[in-house]
Amino acid sequence: MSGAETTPNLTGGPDAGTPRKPNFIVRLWRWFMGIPLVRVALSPTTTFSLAFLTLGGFVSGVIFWGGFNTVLEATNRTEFCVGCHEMKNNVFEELQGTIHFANRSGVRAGCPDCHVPHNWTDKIARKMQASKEVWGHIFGSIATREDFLGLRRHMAEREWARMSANNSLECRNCHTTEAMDLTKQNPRAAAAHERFLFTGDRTCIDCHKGIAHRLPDMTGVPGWH
Amino acid sequence: MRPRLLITVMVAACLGAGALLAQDAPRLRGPEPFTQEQAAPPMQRAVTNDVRVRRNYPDQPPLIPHAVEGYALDLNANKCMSCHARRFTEQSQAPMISVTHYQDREGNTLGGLAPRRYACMACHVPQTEARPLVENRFIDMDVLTEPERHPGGRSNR
Amino acid sequence: MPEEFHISSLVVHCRRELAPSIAGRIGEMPGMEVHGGVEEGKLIVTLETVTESEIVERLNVVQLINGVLAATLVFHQFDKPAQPNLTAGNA
Amino acid sequence: MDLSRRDVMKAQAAAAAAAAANVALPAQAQNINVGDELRLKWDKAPCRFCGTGCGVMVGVKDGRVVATHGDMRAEVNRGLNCVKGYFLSKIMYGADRLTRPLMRMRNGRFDKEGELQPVSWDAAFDTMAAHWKKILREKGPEAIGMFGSGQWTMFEGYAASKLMRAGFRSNNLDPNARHCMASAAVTFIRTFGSDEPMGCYDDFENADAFVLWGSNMAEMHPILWTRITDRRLSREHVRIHTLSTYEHRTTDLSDAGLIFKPGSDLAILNYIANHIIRTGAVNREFVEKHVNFRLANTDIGYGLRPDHTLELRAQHANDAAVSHASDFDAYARLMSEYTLDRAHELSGVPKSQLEALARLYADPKTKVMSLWTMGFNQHVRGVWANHMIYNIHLLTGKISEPGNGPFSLTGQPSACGTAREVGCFAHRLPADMQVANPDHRKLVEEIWKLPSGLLPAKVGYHAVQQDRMLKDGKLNAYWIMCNNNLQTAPNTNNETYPGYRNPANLIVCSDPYPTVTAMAADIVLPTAMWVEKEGAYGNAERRTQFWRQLVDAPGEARSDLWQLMEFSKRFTTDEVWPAEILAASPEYRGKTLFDVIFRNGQVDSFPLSELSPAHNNQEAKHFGFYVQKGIWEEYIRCGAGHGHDYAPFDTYHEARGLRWPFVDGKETRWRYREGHDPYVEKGSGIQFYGNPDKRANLIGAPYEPPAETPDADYDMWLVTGRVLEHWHSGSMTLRVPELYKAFPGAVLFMHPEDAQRRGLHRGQEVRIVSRRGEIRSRVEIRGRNRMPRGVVFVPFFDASQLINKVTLDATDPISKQTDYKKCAVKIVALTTPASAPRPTAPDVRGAPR
Repeated sequence: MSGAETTPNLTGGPDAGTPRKPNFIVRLWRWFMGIPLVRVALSPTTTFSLAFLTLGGFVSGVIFWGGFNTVLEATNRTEFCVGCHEMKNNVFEELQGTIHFANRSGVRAGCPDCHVPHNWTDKIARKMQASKEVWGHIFGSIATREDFLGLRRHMAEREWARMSANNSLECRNCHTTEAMDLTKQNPRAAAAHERFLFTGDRTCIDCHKGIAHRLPDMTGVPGWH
Repeated sequence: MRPRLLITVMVAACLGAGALLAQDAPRLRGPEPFTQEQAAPPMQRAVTNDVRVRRNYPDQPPLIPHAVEGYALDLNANKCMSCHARRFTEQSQAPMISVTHYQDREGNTLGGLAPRRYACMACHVPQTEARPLVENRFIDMDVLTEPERHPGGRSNR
Repeated sequence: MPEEFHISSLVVHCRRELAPSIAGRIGEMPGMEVHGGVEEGKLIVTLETVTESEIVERLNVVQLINGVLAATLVFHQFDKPAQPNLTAGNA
Repeated sequence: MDLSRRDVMKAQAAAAAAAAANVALPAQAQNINVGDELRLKWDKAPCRFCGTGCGVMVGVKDGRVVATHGDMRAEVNRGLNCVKGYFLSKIMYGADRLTRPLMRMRNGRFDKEGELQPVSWDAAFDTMAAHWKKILREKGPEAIGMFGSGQWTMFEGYAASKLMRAGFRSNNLDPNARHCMASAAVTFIRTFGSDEPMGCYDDFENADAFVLWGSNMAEMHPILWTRITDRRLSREHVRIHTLSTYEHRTTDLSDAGLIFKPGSDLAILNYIANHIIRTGAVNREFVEKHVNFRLANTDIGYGLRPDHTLELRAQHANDAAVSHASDFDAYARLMSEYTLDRAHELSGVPKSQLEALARLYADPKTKVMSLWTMGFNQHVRGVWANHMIYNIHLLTGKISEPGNGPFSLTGQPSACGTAREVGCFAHRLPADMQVANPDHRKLVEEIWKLPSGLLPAKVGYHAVQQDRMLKDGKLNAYWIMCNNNLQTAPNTNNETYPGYRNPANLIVCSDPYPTVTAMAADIVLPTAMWVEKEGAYGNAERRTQFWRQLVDAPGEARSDLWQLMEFSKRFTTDEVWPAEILAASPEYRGKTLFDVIFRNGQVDSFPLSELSPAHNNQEAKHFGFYVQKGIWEEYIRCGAGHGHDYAPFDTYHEARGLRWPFVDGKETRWRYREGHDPYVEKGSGIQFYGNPDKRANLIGAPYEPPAETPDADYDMWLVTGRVLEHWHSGSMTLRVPELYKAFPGAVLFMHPEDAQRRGLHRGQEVRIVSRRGEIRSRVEIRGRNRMPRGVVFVPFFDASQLINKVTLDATDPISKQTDYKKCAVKIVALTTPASAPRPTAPDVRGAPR
């Protein structure tokens, strides 16, 4: 790794586009190695008592677990997601113009709020799926806007299916049915919620598609013309 | 400032008193004097009350009484039609697109929305809560044809 | 759902020689009236229906009458009975 | 159910259908017994707004317009209108209509520093005439000027042109169309020797691909856009490519949206030409038979004041319009500099998109229609941009046939009919004739029955120059008609307003409403509008459309035509014409300008008996003859027999518009093409007969940068323009409550990250600051326009946010049309928090977790 990569902005002219960032694994590794505790933990040992090792094992277990969770949390932030140009130039660019990005009360939904389940097992499962996205990033499956548009329907369908299956869990982390006050909704929305949401007939994503990103070709999607 | 007030009063006098709200005058006529800096009026909230607005005449396209922010209207999707298309009106309880919208340029009746009518918001626009800057004295034809039903005569204010 | 009524009008282009008989047939259909244009072969027809879809159905029926070249919808308005004056469009 | 309400609706329904089918409903045939009081009187008229020229049906009851709808029989729109068109019924009824002349008075007499007060027409005209005469005496005709309009009826433009050129002997007459399509008009003449498109709207139903160059048709030409979307959505193979400096409703419905850096369209155009040459797609036969190659002078400056650094530095600022004969090879060499890499580098458009676009033009089997409006025309290299698109169509021979051709859209209802055809520009006479050409002047003098040598040869001041000359005190008597130039001219605080308030100048403004311009004028004349007068408009496809006077104007409001004619009565030839001309033609002595211009045995040759008995005609009844018909029949002699033939007057009152040249009872849809255009000789296939050699001039030019580019101090591009709901300066549409409430104020469209980097929020008040001035506006990061980083858009309709205080008065040096699309600004918060740290990079964080 040359030093030039840490100061990419000096060389990039105004037209050079976003400077190329080191890829995801390298960044993750650098960050991990930068944590002092990790450096200590990886330094060579001398002899210790069994009790110390047991205790040490426990402590290192805690440290490992903490470290794992820290990594998990670090990758679970919008800043991390938009570190990749695919995300920044496509889905994030579109998110910026929507109510989930800026609104009356200043509560913002970032990428993981909608796309990463909050409970642990589902989260781990989603993270494992995400390794495919990392693969795609490394091999440049979405190098251009056209590539992205070509895959949009496929990717959108996957998210719709996931949210249909979990009864729009990520929506409901903020928008719970129980907390809805129909008198605060406009009559049309109130009627629809009463008729379709409260009865369990539909789930959020069935009607609220394309609220944070633009839609793919909707030909054949139920409820679309 | 004296001249400013005077102009306002005189203009109001010669244009018909009460026609224009004095504080809104710059929004139609520019600042007085022209070079003076003007504050930008606040952006207005959308009307979202879902109440149908009476048309000024039969051929006027109905106004949109709900929010349309972020509605897709592109080659991929037409969000308006997911409520106003005939087959979705039962569940949405939204008005169906008028039958004129089924006819193409040649006058043939089609099975669905005519492609020339695809860009809904070229004709149908949402409204904000902005208060009109000046009264409009257009008279509804009903007032002319059935004056006895409209006490107050022609001053349709 | 409160009952609505729809009023629409059509121009029915037809073969001139058949115009009188077509006008007769249209006039017999419920809610339809011919107001003129028999001489020109362009019948001016008004149509009263309860729903919008009926308009399309009727239009299709008219288009299938022998001698009709085209039936073009010109005007369409609907209202609800005993409707109070809603918010006036003009301020 | 209210029975009578139902009957009323039924009567309306039947009347609407009868009007559409042109069938008279005999009273006895009406089954509905509604009585006369329910019946509306329907007449046709063209829409008052843009250059599309949609037909509308206007319903009148008791002298009031009570309804309008799209005219089913109008070819242009077949029953559709845009939202502005649907609300035409209300544009005349704003409560602040001007109904009496106003004049600045103090102590009972005219005083430029006084307040506007109601006066009589006589008082207003007397004051004007006294000043006009004084200026003519002291400074001569070159100190008299008039700023007209592409919204004038053709009759009004013709009357104004005659009064200015023949009456006052000044060519200082320019229309606001100078700001709108001068670049297109000039380039049509330079290339084809004849103004206006070769094709027509029928191309929409025949093209395989549409390329929109800097045009947001979905908002600015919505009805033509319906014809494009109709074609795109009903034919699988049709494609739309839209080039723009930001994303908008049109790019939403396009297959490809090419977002380029402002000004770099020139490089893209030349790249396409290069691609065509390099891939052997040049139509050799066509080029050899029909095309001359020329190269333009380069480094031509930016139309600023001559002492501006940029003008002093430019090599060819003084001979910008000159081009030199050349050949294909030299042109190809110039184009070869525009490689894919270079076009990509200059424009920022992905190479894949550029290549796809170039292939579209190069493919001989794809019929391409190119469309543009202000993106090309309001451009410091607008003439070049227009040339470059013609070059592409000429290289491939894709021109003058159904579905194939370059098509210049227009912004005003009669930019073509009035400003261009009738000839209201400082350099033009009717029917493409030029004031600088002695033969043309001679022909016009003969048709106008004027003494020989009367018409002035010197080209007058163009729009931007008029403002500069008013400020400099060289133009002192100035009449503004049918436009709102103080809101719409560039750099108004420094270059327009000072001239209006210059104590040496008298500024007169004719308008239906108290606009920004009217309120800064010295005399304001109340004006009849749209169907309050009989009129004629010419739209973008050469279609001329007439309408009748359907209602009377309120109070003392009078049409521009009446005002021009009535004013001409106050001058005699002895007062305004040179003694030597009168000595040579003594029969003109002692006559008024009204006598020699309007009561000349031609304009006054149709009696009142020829008026439609069912309609009023205020001008005819006042002057005692059918003014409009007289003007028309005199005017059409100017173009007859050389490619500008019109039909007789009465024909237009029957037809839904006709496209010129109108020869042997037939309109022309595709000019220059054998079989379509009667002027093309048999066996020649194509003849560009506007030029003497019947060939088109392909004029090559390079890329040159805009006049002003963002830098460290002013770091954003400012683009200005319109929105769907408002038309131009909003003087009509802001007075329609529904349109006003749909888009009540201008906003600053910007990219969310640009906003965040400056600590700005949606709805926050900001200053938009340029080197010329600043205004306050509010931030919009959502909505219909999606800006790229570094570019902001502000519409110009809002009189409370006069964005033209900020714009730059740079023009195309050849066409003199202003560039409203490119200048540098900075955006700062109105209130800056004292110590809040400003993030250097946008904050992308989600909710705290």
